[in-house]
Amino acid sequence: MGEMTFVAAAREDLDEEMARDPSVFVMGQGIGARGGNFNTTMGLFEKYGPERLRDVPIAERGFVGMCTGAAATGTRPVVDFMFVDFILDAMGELINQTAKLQYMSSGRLTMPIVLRGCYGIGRASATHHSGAYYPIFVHLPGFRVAVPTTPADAKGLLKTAIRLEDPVLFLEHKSLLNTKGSVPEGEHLVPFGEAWVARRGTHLTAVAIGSMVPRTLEVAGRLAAEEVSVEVIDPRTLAPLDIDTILESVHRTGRLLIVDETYAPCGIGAEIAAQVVDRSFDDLDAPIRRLNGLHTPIPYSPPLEAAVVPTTEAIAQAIRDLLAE
Amino acid sequence: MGEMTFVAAAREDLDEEMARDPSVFVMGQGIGARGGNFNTTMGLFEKYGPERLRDVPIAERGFVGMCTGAAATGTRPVVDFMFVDFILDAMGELINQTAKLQYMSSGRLTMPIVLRGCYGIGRASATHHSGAYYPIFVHLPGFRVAVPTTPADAKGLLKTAIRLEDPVLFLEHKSLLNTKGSVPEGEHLVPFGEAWVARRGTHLTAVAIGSMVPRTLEVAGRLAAEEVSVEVIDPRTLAPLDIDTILESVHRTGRLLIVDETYAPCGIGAEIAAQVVDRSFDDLDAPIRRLNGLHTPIPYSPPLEAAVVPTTEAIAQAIRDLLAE
Amino acid sequence: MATPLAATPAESGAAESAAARTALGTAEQLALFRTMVEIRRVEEGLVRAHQNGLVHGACHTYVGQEAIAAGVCAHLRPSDVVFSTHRGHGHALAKGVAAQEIAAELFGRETGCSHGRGGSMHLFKPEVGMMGTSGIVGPCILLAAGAGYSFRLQRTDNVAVAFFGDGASNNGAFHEGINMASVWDLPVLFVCENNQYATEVPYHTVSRNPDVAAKAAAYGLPSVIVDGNDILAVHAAAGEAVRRARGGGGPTLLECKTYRTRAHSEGMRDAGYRTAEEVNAWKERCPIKRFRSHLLEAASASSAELDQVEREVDALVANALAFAKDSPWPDPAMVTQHVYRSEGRAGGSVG
Amino acid sequence: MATPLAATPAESGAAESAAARTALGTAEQLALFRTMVEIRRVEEGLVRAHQNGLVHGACHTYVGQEAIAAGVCAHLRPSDVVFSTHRGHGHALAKGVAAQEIAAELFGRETGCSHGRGGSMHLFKPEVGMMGTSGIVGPCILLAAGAGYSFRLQRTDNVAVAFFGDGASNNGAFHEGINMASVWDLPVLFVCENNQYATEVPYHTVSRNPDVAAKAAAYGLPSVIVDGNDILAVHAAAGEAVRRARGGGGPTLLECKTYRTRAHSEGMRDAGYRTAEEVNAWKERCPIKRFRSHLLEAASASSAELDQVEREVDALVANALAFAKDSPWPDPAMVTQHVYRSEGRAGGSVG
Ligand SMILES: Cc1ncc(C[n+]2csc(CCOP(=O)(O)OP(=O)(O)O)c2C)c(N)n1
Ligand SMILES: Cc1ncc(C[n+]2csc(CCOP(=O)(O)OP(=O)(O)O)c2C)c(N)n1
Ligand SMILES: [Mg+2]
Ligand SMILES: [Mg+2]
Repeated sequence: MGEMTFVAAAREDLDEEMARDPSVFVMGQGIGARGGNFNTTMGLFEKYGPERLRDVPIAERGFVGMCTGAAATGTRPVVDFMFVDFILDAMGELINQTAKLQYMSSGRLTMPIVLRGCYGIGRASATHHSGAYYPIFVHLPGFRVAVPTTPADAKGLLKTAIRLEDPVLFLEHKSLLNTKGSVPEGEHLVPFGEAWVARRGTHLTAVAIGSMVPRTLEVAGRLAAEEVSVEVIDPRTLAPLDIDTILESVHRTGRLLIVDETYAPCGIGAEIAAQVVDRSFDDLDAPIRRLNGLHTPIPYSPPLEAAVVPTTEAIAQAIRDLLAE
Repeated sequence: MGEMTFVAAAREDLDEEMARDPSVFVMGQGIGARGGNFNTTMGLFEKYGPERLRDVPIAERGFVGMCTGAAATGTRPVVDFMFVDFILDAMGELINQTAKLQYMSSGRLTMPIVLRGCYGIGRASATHHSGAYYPIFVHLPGFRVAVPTTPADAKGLLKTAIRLEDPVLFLEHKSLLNTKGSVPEGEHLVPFGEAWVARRGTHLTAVAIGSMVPRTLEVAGRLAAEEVSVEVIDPRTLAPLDIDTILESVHRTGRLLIVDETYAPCGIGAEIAAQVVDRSFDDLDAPIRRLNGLHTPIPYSPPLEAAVVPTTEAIAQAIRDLLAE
Repeated sequence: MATPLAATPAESGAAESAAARTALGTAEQLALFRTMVEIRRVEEGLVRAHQNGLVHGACHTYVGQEAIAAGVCAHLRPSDVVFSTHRGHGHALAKGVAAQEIAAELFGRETGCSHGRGGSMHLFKPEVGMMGTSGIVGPCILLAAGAGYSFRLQRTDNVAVAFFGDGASNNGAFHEGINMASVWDLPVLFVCENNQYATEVPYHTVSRNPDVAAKAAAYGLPSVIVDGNDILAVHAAAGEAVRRARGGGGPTLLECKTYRTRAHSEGMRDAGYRTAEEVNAWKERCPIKRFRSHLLEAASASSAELDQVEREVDALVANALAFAKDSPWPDPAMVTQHVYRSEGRAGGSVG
Repeated sequence: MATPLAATPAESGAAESAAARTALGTAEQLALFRTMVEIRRVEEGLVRAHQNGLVHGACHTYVGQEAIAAGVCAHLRPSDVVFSTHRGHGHALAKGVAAQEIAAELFGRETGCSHGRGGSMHLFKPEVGMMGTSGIVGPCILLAAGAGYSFRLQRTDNVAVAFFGDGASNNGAFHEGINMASVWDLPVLFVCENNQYATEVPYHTVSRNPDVAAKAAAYGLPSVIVDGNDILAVHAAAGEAVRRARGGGGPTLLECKTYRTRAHSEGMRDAGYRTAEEVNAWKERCPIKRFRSHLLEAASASSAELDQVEREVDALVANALAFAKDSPWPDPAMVTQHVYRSEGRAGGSVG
């Protein structure tokens, strides 16, 4: 167990996988000698050279299509988008080729491709560098989606992602990159589809995603002083989604809040709410609530930016309101 | 009131709007002299010429970006995608430019653009020609989404869409194009955000989208014989969504089923369920159920294709099951 | 990394073609003839089946363009890969997919090469290097470039081929994919089948430069223009390009000037955007007819030998269609199989 | 629709430039000088503000490239439109956005040209034809082409300009947008500022053809290469292109060879990928320094006059920064305003 940052943990993992399997390679802008805009590949170019750490032109659609062709022919690409927003120019390839080639070929082709990118609101990155997009990839068939929040999960989920034969969207929240935590050394694999119960509680279940996990944990800690016991669940992967852990929790608490930085409409909170009201209707003692980022392009100015994501105050208030129902 | 097909109603509307406003123009493949792959512009080229009915190269990203620039400078483009699947190559432009320019310019630019396309499963069109994608556009801020199901609504909603200053995704289900209905002549505007209660009922509320509207109505008609009274609601627009009409209905029936051809996860049914369980928890007498297309790329072979969309049998069964809860 | 720009298109092609014309043996020539005839007959069979409602959805035939698939794929091994388009039956056949598997696929049957999941526009048979046709215009260019990248990483001498139309050349995928293949010297052959129309749109109305091959100069890779209705010319130019790619010399853009003599898609109108004279003139330039004449003139084959090939192909195609018609439908219960490789709680124990 | 292909790049540019060099009056030359100095000084002020934490997020300066924005925008009317990139401060200033509105925007204040919603990469001021800079590489090319389409429909003689980098030229947007602008003769000027790097990536490693302008041949539109650090050369070439566009003669691709002498973005490292010698050599070719020498040598202006311009600009920039710092923050309560034009139940009564 070493103490390291989120980004270092993911990088150690990538290094181990590249050492283990020569068919793993990375494509992205600035991921070669530069080591990645977010240091995601720092030091790897020197070890693995330009063919396996391939700096690419500004042609997102092009290199995503290429990595799809590469994955279909036996290599294991990791596409590093830097800001995940740049994935949008490649949606056609991703939806119609990457996500469908396994199905269309009746499983004779596999698609071991990892789409990694840094996401989320913060740092006044403004509207073209603050998106998340995971509800879209959960909606569409063919993708796996991982949103780790701790260094250990960053490592363990990236390792699983690289070894899976399915396309994985692997998202790293910018605000978490430099947070530290203990990380198991060597072979550490976290399976997809197993939520992490980040805090046990009895009065209310709060499912939090990405940057909202530390924020919700902070609120839960604070509310404990008021004798309010909140269970906090970090799903870790959104596709597959470990709904069982959520249902089991709601069975005990009777109340559910979902806290998510991305947009509410047709978002991941909607999906969780819909599954719970369908499958655990009798367990519910109150309405299901969602707290989301406001439905707007992300503004630049720090006070505006702060206003669009759920704050600790808003989370605490939502919990109190829901307990009063 | 004339009797006409869905596609003819929409075409009449486009014709009227092009005659009324010289800044309205259409870009698309085969929408010039050919009159549109789905006859969406038949006869208009002769009236309005090649500048206003512009056949374009196979460069979806390019012409969507161009239409966005055109809309920002005072004209009113209608992009005709033929199959709406082809919109995917333009997602980067749509999400980061089309949907955001009004906000980023603080309302000094407007974005009167209509993105129209034929969608949906049927006719063995296979996986690249059967998608719908509307949950994605509902999720993201900046878009309006219309899914008319009758000829009258096709006309009335397209007219509103063309006159709005906001980007509108206007979707026409392939299976509805040649269905007939009566259509008010001349100036017929249907506002966005007003659901149509297609059938009154008291036992259960069924919200149906697109191709599922006639199918659900058929089931409701059949179940009436069994003394089961189903209220069928066609939201007509998904953004804005007329949740009030749905809440009011659930208040009376206590039971809600959402029937939708597209994928369940983070879909429109999830959004409706999440809003209802939040706002009408005490009205609910049973779980909320969703019936969706299976979570898979759309297969070609007719029996496989038929297996991925909710059938009338499945709808009837879901209603019976929900009434037994 | 700067290298001299491409030679002007066409030159190298013309020279090489003449050389290869003589070099090709009789057996090889008969094989080319057979492939072209097979493509033509399969298409004709599928057209009838489409008219009879046995083929569902859209059906874009390759009639008139047979020399291109035949001439290019003759140079490929099963481990070489082909990525193709909506007009892909010919590529699949030339790459070695059995006629019966293609017919069954278009009939929507379990025995089809995509087990009924694909149809006309989604033909998959990775076992022989047929990596899929696509309903979307453009992606095949990128997928082939990526396969080329894989082959380099794997230190194999496999080659990837993308077939696409003139219409695709105006798409961003062309620009991005060919540029990257060029700067990284990938073993790829980009085959543009310029049949002069994208659906009903004439190429000269959507590009001011009438030669797709000329666009290679922007990317600094070699390009060639050939008469796409001349099987020997296609064969020669493709041979040189495949050799270059296999030998580490990087990609080539091969433009084949050709024409489709049927409607864009079965059941679509075929008037109004081109004249009957134009179509008839191109029917006269039928690649099969021309090659037949050439073989007879050069005394490379007798009329009887060629008739025999045609009879064998006719029998094969008749069998293929019968096989398709008698094949079972796929099982709807299996419809979501293969969406994911890893089901449920994925991973963790993988390795 | 086929027209003769573009003349080889550079020729026309060189000729025209010599002619225009003489034609330009003193007042116009001083105005160009002033614009360049203003861009430089604003950038220097923003750099300091960024170091002091007053500018948030990323900040890409235009230092070294001033001649391009100044030389091109000098030909534009307020009704002409500019679409720009992440490196857009210079374009906004040259197009007529006040320095104080740009400073306030980067400071995140309500008085900024985008009311604090945009920041460095999202500068909007449609009132003067500044239609937005973009954090995404590529779209400006398409948006400008579309504005050109609008202008044609509206029967105005307005012109649209897209500024973009060498990095953008490998993007599909370049291919699709320039092609359509060419086939439809749209009134657009495509200005590629080839500063030879995209972030840290040298252009010659991502394109085998070192000249972006040469790629115009693929699309059949005229192109020119100019020394982007020579304001008079840029001004002359842009003048010809704008006149052609305004007169219905269609688009031009103008490649300006230049260099950014600061890091890609403030706070980023600026070593490892280029040498200090290279940077210094380009600092010697500073467009402002060169133009100052030229004006003095040609006796078009005195040293005192130029110093006076610089002092005026210094005062303006100092004021702009003070204005920005003293400006109020935007009101968080208004944060979702302007997402939609029509609120709630949209339409129906619109008209
Ligand atoms: C991205 C995309 N846009 C539009 C279409 C509709 N479409 C199908 S085939 C075709 C024409 C293709 O022309 P070309 O590439 O020249 O091939 P050809 O049909 O002539 O063989 C079009 C526009 C599509 N399939 N994909
Ligand atoms: C689509 C997209 N991909 C990647 C980026 C990240 N990025 C920002 S600036 C830049 C380099 C741009 O190079 P160039 O176009 O030459 O402009 P320059 O910075 O040299 O002015 C990159 C890769 C982006 N903003 N958008
Ligand atoms: Mg064609
Ligand atoms: Mg650059």
